[in-house]
Amino acid sequence: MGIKKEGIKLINEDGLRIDGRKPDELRPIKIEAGVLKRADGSAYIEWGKNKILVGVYGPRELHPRHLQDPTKAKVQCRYDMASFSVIDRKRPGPDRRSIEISKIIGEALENVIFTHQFPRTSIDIYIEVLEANAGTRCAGLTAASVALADAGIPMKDLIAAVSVGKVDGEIVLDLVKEEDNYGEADVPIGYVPRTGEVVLLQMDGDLSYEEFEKALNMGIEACKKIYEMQKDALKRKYVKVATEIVEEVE
Amino acid sequence: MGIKKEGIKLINEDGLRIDGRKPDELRPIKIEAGVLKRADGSAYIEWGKNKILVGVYGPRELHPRHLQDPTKAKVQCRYDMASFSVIDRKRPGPDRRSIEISKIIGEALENVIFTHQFPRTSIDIYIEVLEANAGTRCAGLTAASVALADAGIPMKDLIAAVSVGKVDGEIVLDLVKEEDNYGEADVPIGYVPRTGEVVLLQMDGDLSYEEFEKALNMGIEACKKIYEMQKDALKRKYVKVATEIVEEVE
Amino acid sequence: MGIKKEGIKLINEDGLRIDGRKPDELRPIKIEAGVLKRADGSAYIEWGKNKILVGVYGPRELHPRHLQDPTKAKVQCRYDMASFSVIDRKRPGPDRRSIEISKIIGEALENVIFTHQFPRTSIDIYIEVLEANAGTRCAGLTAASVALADAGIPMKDLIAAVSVGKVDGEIVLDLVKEEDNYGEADVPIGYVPRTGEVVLLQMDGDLSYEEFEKALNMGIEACKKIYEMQKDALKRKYVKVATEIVEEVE
Amino acid sequence: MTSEEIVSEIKRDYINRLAEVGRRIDGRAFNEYREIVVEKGVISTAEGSARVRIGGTEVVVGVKMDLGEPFPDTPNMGVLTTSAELGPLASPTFEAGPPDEKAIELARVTDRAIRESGAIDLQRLCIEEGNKVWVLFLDIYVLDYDGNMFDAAEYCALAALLNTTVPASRFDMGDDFKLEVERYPISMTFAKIENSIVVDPSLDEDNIADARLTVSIDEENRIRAMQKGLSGGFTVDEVKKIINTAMELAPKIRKKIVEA
Amino acid sequence: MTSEEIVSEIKRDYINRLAEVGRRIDGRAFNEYREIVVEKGVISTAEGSARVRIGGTEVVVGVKMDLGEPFPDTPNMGVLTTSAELGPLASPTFEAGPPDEKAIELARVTDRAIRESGAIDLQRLCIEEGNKVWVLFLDIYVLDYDGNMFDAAEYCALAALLNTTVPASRFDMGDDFKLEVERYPISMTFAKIENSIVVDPSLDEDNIADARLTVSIDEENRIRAMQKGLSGGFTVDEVKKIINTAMELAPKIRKKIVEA
Amino acid sequence: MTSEEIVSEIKRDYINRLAEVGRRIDGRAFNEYREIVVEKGVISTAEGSARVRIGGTEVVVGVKMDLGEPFPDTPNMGVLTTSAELGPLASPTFEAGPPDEKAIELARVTDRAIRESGAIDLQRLCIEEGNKVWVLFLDIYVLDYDGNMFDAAEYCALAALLNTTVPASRFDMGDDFKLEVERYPISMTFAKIENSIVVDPSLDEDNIADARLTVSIDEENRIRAMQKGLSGGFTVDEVKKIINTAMELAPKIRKKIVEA
Repeated sequence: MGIKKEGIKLINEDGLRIDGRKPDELRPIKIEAGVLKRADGSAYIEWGKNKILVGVYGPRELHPRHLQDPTKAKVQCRYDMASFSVIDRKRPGPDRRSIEISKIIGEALENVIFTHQFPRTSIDIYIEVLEANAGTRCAGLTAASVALADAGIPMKDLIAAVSVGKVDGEIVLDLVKEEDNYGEADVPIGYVPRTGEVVLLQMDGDLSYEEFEKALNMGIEACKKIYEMQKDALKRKYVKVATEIVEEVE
Repeated sequence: MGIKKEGIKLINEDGLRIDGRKPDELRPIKIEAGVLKRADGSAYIEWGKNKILVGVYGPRELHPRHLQDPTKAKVQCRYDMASFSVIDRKRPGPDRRSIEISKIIGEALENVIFTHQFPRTSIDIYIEVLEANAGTRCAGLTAASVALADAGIPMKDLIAAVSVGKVDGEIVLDLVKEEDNYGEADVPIGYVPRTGEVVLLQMDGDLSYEEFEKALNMGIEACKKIYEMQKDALKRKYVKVATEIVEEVE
Repeated sequence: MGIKKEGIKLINEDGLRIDGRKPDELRPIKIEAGVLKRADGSAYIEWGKNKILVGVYGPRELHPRHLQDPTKAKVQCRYDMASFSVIDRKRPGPDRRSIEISKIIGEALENVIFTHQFPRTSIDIYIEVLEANAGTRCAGLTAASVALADAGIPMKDLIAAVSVGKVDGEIVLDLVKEEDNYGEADVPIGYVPRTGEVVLLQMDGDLSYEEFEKALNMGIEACKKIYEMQKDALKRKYVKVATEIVEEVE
Repeated sequence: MTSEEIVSEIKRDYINRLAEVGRRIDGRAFNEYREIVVEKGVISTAEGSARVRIGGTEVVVGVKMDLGEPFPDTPNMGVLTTSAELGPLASPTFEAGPPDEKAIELARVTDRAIRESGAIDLQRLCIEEGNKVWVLFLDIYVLDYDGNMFDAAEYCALAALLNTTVPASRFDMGDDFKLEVERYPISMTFAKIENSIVVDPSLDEDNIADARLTVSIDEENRIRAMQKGLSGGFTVDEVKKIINTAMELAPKIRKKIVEA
Repeated sequence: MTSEEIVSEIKRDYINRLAEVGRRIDGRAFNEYREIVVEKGVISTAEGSARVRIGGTEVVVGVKMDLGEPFPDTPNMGVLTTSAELGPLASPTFEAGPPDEKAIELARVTDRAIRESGAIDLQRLCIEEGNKVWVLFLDIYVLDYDGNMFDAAEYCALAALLNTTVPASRFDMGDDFKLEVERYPISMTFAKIENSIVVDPSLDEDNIADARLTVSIDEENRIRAMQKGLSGGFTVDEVKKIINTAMELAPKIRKKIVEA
Repeated sequence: MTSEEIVSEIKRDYINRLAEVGRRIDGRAFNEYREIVVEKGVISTAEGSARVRIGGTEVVVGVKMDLGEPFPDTPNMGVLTTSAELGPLASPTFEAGPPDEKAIELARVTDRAIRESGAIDLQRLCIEEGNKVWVLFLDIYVLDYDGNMFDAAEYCALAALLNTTVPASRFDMGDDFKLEVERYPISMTFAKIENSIVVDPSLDEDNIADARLTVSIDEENRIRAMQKGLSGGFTVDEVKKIINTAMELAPKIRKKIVEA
């Protein structure tokens, strides 16, 4: 959370936010599965101005061998921001922020993957943020779930994720960059609809217990909507593949 | 050795040094063995204002395997200065100075460890300097010997170490920071009392043959005193352990 | 290619270049084989002001094992410029330029080595540029071929290499530093006389098709001369060795 | 299975069976911390320092300060930089080398608890807007790792800041002055092991935990930072219960750190 | 032999037998490119950007600009810096980590095609001689690698430059203005497989190629850059034939990139 | 045991048996150096340079100079920076990569011999107190390693300094001038092999040595630097004997280096 600047109003008198959204309104989200040729599974997400590509490889043999886990697959995630994805150019390669995000996204995804079916292997998830505008970790996690499903990796469910925050004293859904910079709190949430479990949860800022409770509920409701978009994206992909197969056969 | 600044007097008219010590007097030294829970062996030393913690692990299997020596254990030492151990913050992690010191301390310790009893393993010594005030390599080596003994690693003897130097034209024992900065020579010595061998020896500055001889003798005499403190620390540890066992039994 | 500075004339009215050479004239070249004691093969080349030493090791077992190729030897080349080899000191260690040059020299050398005779091994070529004055990659490749032969590694031929360029609108052989800095094109060529194949080829600058054709022909003709010098160097080495053996026997 | 894995498996079963009957392996209650020992001012070369022990876990934090430039987007604020070193002497599983993802997470989670709570008013560390500010290095060294290093690091960081004197005179910037600490965030870490949730996990508990949640509470009972870790999940009710427990535990721990 | 190597061996034989009868594995003519798709302005945080697909190969290039100092030996010229990231999502053989020799070669070959052709007049990027210039970062991200990344990278770099607006107002340097592109170099890559030479190698062709040659041709049919790769060699006649083919192919590709 | 280890074992026995009868494997006396060859001014791009051979060991040192800022604690002194590269061409056991602990020890031991003896008066390299000084890079390249690289590096460093011209005119700082060398420290390295001590160990001797001691003596017979290496120890008498031998040997070696 940044420093609140005097005079910046993030919610207007009609209760609308700087991009015109209502407090509990998501930005437009487009998800597409199976967008890469080489990756075993992939997904592309446009979430507001965020543009993120995810490629998945695996299960594949893990090298070097002494890192193999004889009881399960190792879930390895790399979240990376392209140098041009932000206004001030980012040096290519991992920084401390992206290393932490990679860790928590990887841990969350491990929750839903049946890792014990693939001992000694790795399942590698590569998240490439091409353009960033707040909420990339949630958008990346959302897309990564779709990419894993696209790769045919057995999972107990998808993870849907969204960030909730506090802006001008109000709890609002899915922060945009200005809200993230000048708001009072940010709570990224990753949720598994089928089990009702929260598998990613961070928070920074300043929230009362009641505010946090409200944020959590708002986030989970939104995750349920995002979950439907994820399933839609996968369905479209399979319809497309099926159509292609039918066309080939004909 | 730094540049002698005009007008700085390091030995006064009574022959005493800036901290009031006589030329052949050690700073106060406190050694404690077995201070860490997880390490196989450990020691803590306060030597003047130096505060150093040593943890030892091993013998343990060495990875990767191609680094294993089929005839003996590999003695690996890492001397590290905490960022806040000096007035001008040091970047965390190894620099060229600490890499050299790690090497010569490790070589010295290899002298006294029965490495041939533990082929294919490593014995790892981690020296963490929490506060530094000249003489950390000698204090670290002294404490490392105690930590190795505390770990129950078979050794032919302990190593005691101390630095001797030349200040205002006089040979003095155990330099303090100002003496190290503005003195004329520094001779760190590591000594094995049982064999009478010098196993660590460096020197820089300007010494005649006679001065060096005097410094060497003064250092070895001091090492014999330090050796007694090392043995005391180990005895106190075993008494303490024994007492605890007795208390548990009762 | 640098920026042409106004008023700098690189070819005078007699058609001679700034060091007095004719357009198709090589700088003086001295090659010596077998100059290092430890390396399996070695060569030293002085080419104009370029001074380059090459050491070769192998075929030797490649570590770590998972990098081994079960069908052939791996040819690994490291081109390195000493910090003092250029006027503005170069930081020791590889930069992007030297990594690219290492790659293309290694690929060229792989062309002439019978790598399939030595599966699972590496053949390591270390090129150390002690003094540089344009054309080091060609001089290094030329010397590396001699060093490989000196190491007794089976090869189908040597590679001779030279750079051709365009200066003041004219195609000239073997650019010197000023020509490289202020010229209009640079074409390094590596050539295998026995097969007539070009195995190293780069170009930057501005050439018409006809100019390029002229440059390529001029380069290949020069490579044939360099090839003779390479063979001479190897002959001198064997004569020297043979003489020593005879002398020892007598 | 290696013998280590077998031991871990047996321990896991044992801890789980104990949990079913409401007990922990070291006899503590589910919401009970091990002994916390706080010592301030342990390093005289540092601007501020502290040593904290929670059970067998030991952390030292040193504060160093230097002059520097502000970040372009916060020209009137000092710079806070937090690092963590998981010393290889602290655990057989910690390796020497640059900070890995575990060390980076520890540093960033501690940093957020301090920064987001406004523990330090960085504007007070501005000397000349846009040009010269104090840079505060908060360096965490984990020396003995016996479980729950997140809380030990955060308490130690807070204690070190409470002990800090800005070394103005050394930089010809006037008299030295005490760093003011504005907020007292307290982090509390909970581990979920099968169906039970325990605070301040011991090493054995840390090793087998399914999920981890760290919550930072300030002195006005407001939530200032959270971090979930590991692959397990929490239900919404579990999250709420954890926050409630944290709010109960925080004041006593805060008192211990402030008054040390 | 691993199964992978056996497949590769079989594929190699198959491709070679096809070549003998004048055919390629995907039915293309020897001098035929796969479909090239160019899209400009895909990243709004970048000063300029483009996405290029050649068959299944996909590259995104973003241009970022900043103020900086010129190099001492070119005090009146802006700075062009080219990097390439072979994203690990793009191929099972690409590994995460700092650019390896493949990525460095890609960046340097693309850089030379742009720089040596004078595509950008770096003197126009000088603001104050010897003191202040524009630094132009040309960052290439390979996202899907299906053969021939050299050409995809170069087309994408050129397209991104054609799309670039210098963000002068953000740096209080007056109004934004379009970056002028002075030359339109087009790189074309040829692979030699046994005795046949094909343009725009597909992944299978790239994998078994003996030698590779990339040639950059500008709009006046002049050669601006070349790079030979791999251990195979080319005869002089082959080199000449490649350049001639490149000169034939360039205009159509250039049109597609400029007009996209 | 690998065959290499067996050879090493056999060699060790052989060398030890020779030592018992007062002989070395290459026929030298215990206090005898191999042939030392010194050549100055071998690199024209360097401010100063030298090549030194001791037997089959070969080292090149180049001096480069640049303008820079002094260290804050020595505002009136130039900066001396010493690095060492153990080129992978010099030995099958040297690996490419950043300097490892062996290279760092070599650089630091050489640096101390030069620096602590006052060979260079760094105050003369100060141009403007606190602001501008000469930075002298002393870069050691080991090109062929046949034992005793410590002495070869130190002689070569000293010879390169004796050959150095400060390139003032290149930096618009007036006329070039010879660097003055104030002291002539000579390092001599001794190896202890079982009970015998030899000077200038050959490769075989280096490989099996139990302990190593390097002593630097200046032209007034004063000790300026020492470094013990390896895990073996020296008795006090051995140390004294080594210093005495070094004092005997130094003048002749010094003469060779100065006059080369």
